[in-house]
Amino acid sequence: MTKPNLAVNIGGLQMKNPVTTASGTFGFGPEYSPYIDINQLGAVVVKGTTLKPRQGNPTPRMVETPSGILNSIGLQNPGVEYVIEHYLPYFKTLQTPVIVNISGDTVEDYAQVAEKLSQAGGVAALEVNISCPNVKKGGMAFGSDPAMAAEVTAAVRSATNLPLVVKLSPNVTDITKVAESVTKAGANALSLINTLLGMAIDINTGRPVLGNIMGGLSGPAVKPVALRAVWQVYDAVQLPIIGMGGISTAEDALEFIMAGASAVALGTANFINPRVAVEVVDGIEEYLTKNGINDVNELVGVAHS
Amino acid sequence: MTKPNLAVNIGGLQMKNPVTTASGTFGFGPEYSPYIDINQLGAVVVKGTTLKPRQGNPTPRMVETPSGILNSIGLQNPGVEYVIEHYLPYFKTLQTPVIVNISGDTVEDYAQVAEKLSQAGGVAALEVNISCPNVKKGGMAFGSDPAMAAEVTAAVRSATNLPLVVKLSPNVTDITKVAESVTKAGANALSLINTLLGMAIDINTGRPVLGNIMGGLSGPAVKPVALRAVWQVYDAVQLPIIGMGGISTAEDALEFIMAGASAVALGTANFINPRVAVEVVDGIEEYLTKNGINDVNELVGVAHS
Amino acid sequence: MSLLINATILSNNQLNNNHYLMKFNSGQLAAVAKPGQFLHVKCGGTTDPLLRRPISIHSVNKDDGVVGLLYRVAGKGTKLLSQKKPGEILDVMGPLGNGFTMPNTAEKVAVVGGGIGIAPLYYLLQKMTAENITCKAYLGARTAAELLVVENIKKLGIDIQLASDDGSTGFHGPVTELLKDAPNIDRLYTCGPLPMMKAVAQLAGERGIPTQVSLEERMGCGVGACLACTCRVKTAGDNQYKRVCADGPVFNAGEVVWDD
Amino acid sequence: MSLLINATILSNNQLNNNHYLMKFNSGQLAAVAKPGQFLHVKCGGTTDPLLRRPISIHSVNKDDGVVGLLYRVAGKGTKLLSQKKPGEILDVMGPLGNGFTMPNTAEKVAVVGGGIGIAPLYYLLQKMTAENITCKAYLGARTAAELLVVENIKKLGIDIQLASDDGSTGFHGPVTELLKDAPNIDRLYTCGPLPMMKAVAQLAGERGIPTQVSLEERMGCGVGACLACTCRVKTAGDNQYKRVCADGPVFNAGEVVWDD
Ligand SMILES: Cc1cc2nc3c(=O)[nH]c(=O)nc-3n(C[C@H](O)[C@H](O)[C@H](O)COP(=O)(O)OP(=O)(O)OC[C@H]3O[C@@H](n4cnc5c(N)ncnc54)[C@H](O)[C@@H]3O)c2cc1C
Ligand SMILES: Cc1cc2nc3c(=O)[nH]c(=O)nc-3n(C[C@H](O)[C@H](O)[C@H](O)COP(=O)(O)OP(=O)(O)OC[C@H]3O[C@@H](n4cnc5c(N)ncnc54)[C@H](O)[C@@H]3O)c2cc1C
Ligand SMILES: Cc1cc2nc3c(=O)[nH]c(=O)nc-3n(C[C@H](O)[C@H](O)[C@H](O)COP(=O)(O)O)c2cc1C
Ligand SMILES: Cc1cc2nc3c(=O)[nH]c(=O)nc-3n(C[C@H](O)[C@H](O)[C@H](O)COP(=O)(O)O)c2cc1C
Ligand code: FES
Ligand code: FES
Repeated sequence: MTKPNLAVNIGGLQMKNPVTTASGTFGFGPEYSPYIDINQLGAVVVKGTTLKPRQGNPTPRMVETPSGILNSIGLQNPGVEYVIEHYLPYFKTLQTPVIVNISGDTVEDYAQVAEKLSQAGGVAALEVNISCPNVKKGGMAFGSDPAMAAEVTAAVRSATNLPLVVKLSPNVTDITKVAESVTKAGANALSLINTLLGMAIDINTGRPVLGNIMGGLSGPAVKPVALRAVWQVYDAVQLPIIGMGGISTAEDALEFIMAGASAVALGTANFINPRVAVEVVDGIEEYLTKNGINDVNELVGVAHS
Repeated sequence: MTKPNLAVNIGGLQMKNPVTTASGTFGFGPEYSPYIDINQLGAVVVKGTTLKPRQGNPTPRMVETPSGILNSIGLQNPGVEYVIEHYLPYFKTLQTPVIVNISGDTVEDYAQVAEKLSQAGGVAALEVNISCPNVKKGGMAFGSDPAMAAEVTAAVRSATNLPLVVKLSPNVTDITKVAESVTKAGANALSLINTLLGMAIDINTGRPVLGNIMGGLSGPAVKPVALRAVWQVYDAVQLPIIGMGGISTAEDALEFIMAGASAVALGTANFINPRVAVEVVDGIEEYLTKNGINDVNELVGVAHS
Repeated sequence: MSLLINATILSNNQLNNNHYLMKFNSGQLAAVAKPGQFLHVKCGGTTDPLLRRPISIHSVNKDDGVVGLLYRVAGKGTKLLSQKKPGEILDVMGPLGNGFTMPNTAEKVAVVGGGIGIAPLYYLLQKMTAENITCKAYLGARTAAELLVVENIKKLGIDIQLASDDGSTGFHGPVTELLKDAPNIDRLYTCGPLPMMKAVAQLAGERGIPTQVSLEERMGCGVGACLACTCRVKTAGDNQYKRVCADGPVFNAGEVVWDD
Repeated sequence: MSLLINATILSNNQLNNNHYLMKFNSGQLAAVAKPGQFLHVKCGGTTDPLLRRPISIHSVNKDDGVVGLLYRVAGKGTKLLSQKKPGEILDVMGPLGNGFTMPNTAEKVAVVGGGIGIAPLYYLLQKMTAENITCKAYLGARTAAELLVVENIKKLGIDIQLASDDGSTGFHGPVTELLKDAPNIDRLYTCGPLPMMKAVAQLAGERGIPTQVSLEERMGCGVGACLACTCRVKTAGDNQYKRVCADGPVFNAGEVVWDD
């Protein structure tokens, strides 16, 4: 039998296979390169980048929960200028497309970061993070209101010709409303889910564990919620979906694909197994071969039928 | 040292300690009585009861997820008449108050169930479930809209003089809005959280695992989300809170109390350890004694200070 | 009576590729357990896997207070169970469920087991042998290696008929074929894959043989409280959901709605 | 060079109530690991606990390719670690972090360890002894039983000063008191509770002794990708967050913002 096709197209971004990394869990790439051949991934999504450098939130910034973690990094990053100067040259050496995740305090911030990155070249697509629960301004505030989500999307849309992936928050009553709204505003693809808003308390101190009180929940614990979100959004809009949230095996990835995701991202799982993303690529291929499926795209959304 | 006070008052319902059971996980009481002395609990909350008997959803109705379970029982119950006839006599033999969880397809349903139960006597309080994700009509549809949540609450309020606990859904953009709304409508206490909407897919069949496609996520996986919800609602309204969602140890319970819960409920944890509720009572008492705290009420919400 | 017990594991032996036989000590359980009942077993020590796993009571030795479990490694719960070592503690709830209705001593009984379905039937055979009831065992599996505890059943003095899907031992085909020609059966008990039990139920229906089947469903509580494990049974009016854990796992074959 | 290794556990010995010394086989790791570096260790086999746990490289025997970990059972991860048996596989990532800057051979070195803080210092002592560097060890703990691997350090020929909070052995009080009167120290290395390291840093600052400390933070990735493990360090302008895993865990005492 010939090898099954793994290539997917995510709103104009061609990926050789449907596996990428979730922003914020894979640094800018070099951090994991001792462990994994990044070029074997369909794409790599790098850390959330903002107009100005950000210090992030006070520590502790992470705490483990049952089958999950809470993080409150708060978008610490060196700012877009630094990323362009120091990481773009590295991105250009990769044989896999790089998607930069962008964030801002204001709509203009987003647009400016998008513009700077597009002009610099070497970036294959932008992921617009309107769903970070760890910042006071911007982030989730944009993502939980369909109108504001559309505003951010439209502003970035005017600032760039790059494929635009808009990243949705699960912390909403109806995720399909936001999905529909950003679709109309010019998104080329959607990624979901960002983290669930959560917290933990240290009963010895009687205080919240995280320096920032609340944080974002990720990891296997959230998989059922993420899968449901993908299922709902697949029914609501036509855009390709990058599914994520608790994926740590090829089986998990296949669940997301069957629910409607055209690609998947590995986040928290990288921390436990730094080679997981490539193992998921291999596992998907194996499944296709075993089940005589020629093209991964045939699996997308099959669970709806 | 004298024994610390464990008694709490939940909107008019006096409980000898702050530990109760989560509706739907403890049947009507007798199911667990071979394992646990129900009279040692602060209260017992029984299965969701509706006006007419309900068959519930097709099977499978439960699937395990990392540190959690998805259920789609769909409020199977014998109906309020049967409960009054067959379980009330049993409730009356207990030395602990019984809270009946009520549900309905329409606002009138809720009111009628409430009225019938109040007239029958032997029920200490009602918990109004406007947050069940597993039924097509009513349930979560009421709980995710502040106005409809208020409408249900007001209707039940007029139908009964019993203390009214309104149970909130975490599947909303801002849980404090619903909390405020049902507070104004006459709730005496709030309970949270009900389950998170989620799903699972069987990659061997390519179909959703649950007969009802989606289900409600509960268990340790959701604890961070539940704790965050309690924290937010404590800041927003004055009503006492029954906290639940993933509690399986006294330490977990203490986190909820410190976040603002005046009482806690054990749900999924009963399935793993049928004695857990009493062990949590003991663990809370031990913690108070060890830390020289005279009254559990002193701990409520301390993490906010 | 139902118990929550920390029992000490005596042995946990691998029978083949993925089947194990565990024995543990519990005089209390041994004293009260009935054939067809099951235990709700805690397989791990963390929140993943979270739930207990239902496992049938496979054998009981009242004198020594020893209880046996026969299980197949199906996923992560049973995998963890298989890693437990003698001397370690097993946390079990039970005995749960209703168990088989015992036959009259004069009846001629046959049990039909498919694969791991032999697990609860063995204890039933133990009990019937002790009461001098005449019984035969019809056992099927995919292949010879998966015909479990055959030697142990022989030791009870039971007459055994074997079948295998691949013909590696006994009759080449479904075990239910053997049953077709079997004379003189007053009562049947069966446990195994759903299609097999369905075939047995149909055959028994045609011949008017009272038959009990042991069903499986995904379980939460195991005690009847959560309503997760329901199956549909025929009732006077509508078909109704019954709880496999508390109303079963043993049902009369005639009640079960097979086409669910 | 960083590795992802399935190493075979050789031994896992309980030293006291809640401290263990584990040895495993990895020639590759032994060849490249530097004192002060750590491993990111997978303690369980399920999603609970989820994350790896950072554990310092405690000892290295290059000839035999044996690496040692000294650890305290603090919670569920280290509890699972303590249950592992010789022959089982340990999944480790590493070596991670920057490690200690080695002293010049002429320098007189002192290490100051508090409790489990001796873990990374022992490998440093091994290395310095091998290079004939003169070093002393100041070791403190709450009580005599918690002064770890003292005999092993003695075997290296190191001069040891002991202190205990409860006076059960050595000096009765904080180990930093012993340091106050210690003459002739050209370079200091310390690992232990934050207040202890802070006291050492202050003392070293006053006396102008170059000092390195090994910090701890809750970690996610361990490789610098997630920015969970940051600590604040003094920089030209603002104080900045640095990553304990990738920029540390060893920092110059003077850089660290202690009052964070
Ligand atoms: C009353 C009763 C008695 C039983 N007695 C025995 C026994 O004596 N010996 C024995 O080996 N097994 C017995 N079983 C089956 C046993 O409970 C399951 O094999 C076990 O729970 C699987 O757990 P796991 O963690 O190993 O696998 P999991 O990881 O939970 O599951 C493995 C695979 O099986 C699927 N699965 C799990 N449970 C079910 C289900 N109920 N229905 C359909 N698919 C399912 C999962 O989706 C997964 O694909 C019994 C079951 C019941 C209900
Ligand atoms: C670079 C580095 C090297 C280390 N080397 C060693 C070593 O050689 N030997 C050794 O025994 N330990 C070492 N540690 C500490 C070790 O990593 C922790 O003790 C371990 O992760 C605890 O895991 P656990 O699952 O057992 O406990 P958990 O259940 O995770 O935690 C137990 C308790 O400690 C708290 N806690 C956990 N992590 C932290 C933290 N970072 N800061 C504050 N509180 C926390 C938890 O909230 C909980 O109350 C090192 C840590 C770092 C960062
Ligand atoms: C430590 C950490 C940092 C993250 N940073 C970002 C970020 O900068 N931008 C973003 O859009 N999402 C960020 N996320 C969210 C992830 O990209 C992903 O949406 C989420 O973790 C769910 O996937 P997972 O369960 O596989 O981790 C972060 C997550 C973690 C755990
Ligand atoms: C099997 C099952 C059935 C439930 N049935 C009900 C119900 O009838 N009414 C209700 O308000 N909540 C119901 N719930 C939700 C629980 O009461 C509780 O809010 C939720 O499970 C979170 O708590 P836990 O994580 O401790 O289980 C049910 C939960 C489970 C797992
Ligand atoms: S498993 Fe809960 S009712 Fe059967
Ligand atoms: S643990 Fe991820 S950056 Fe240090």
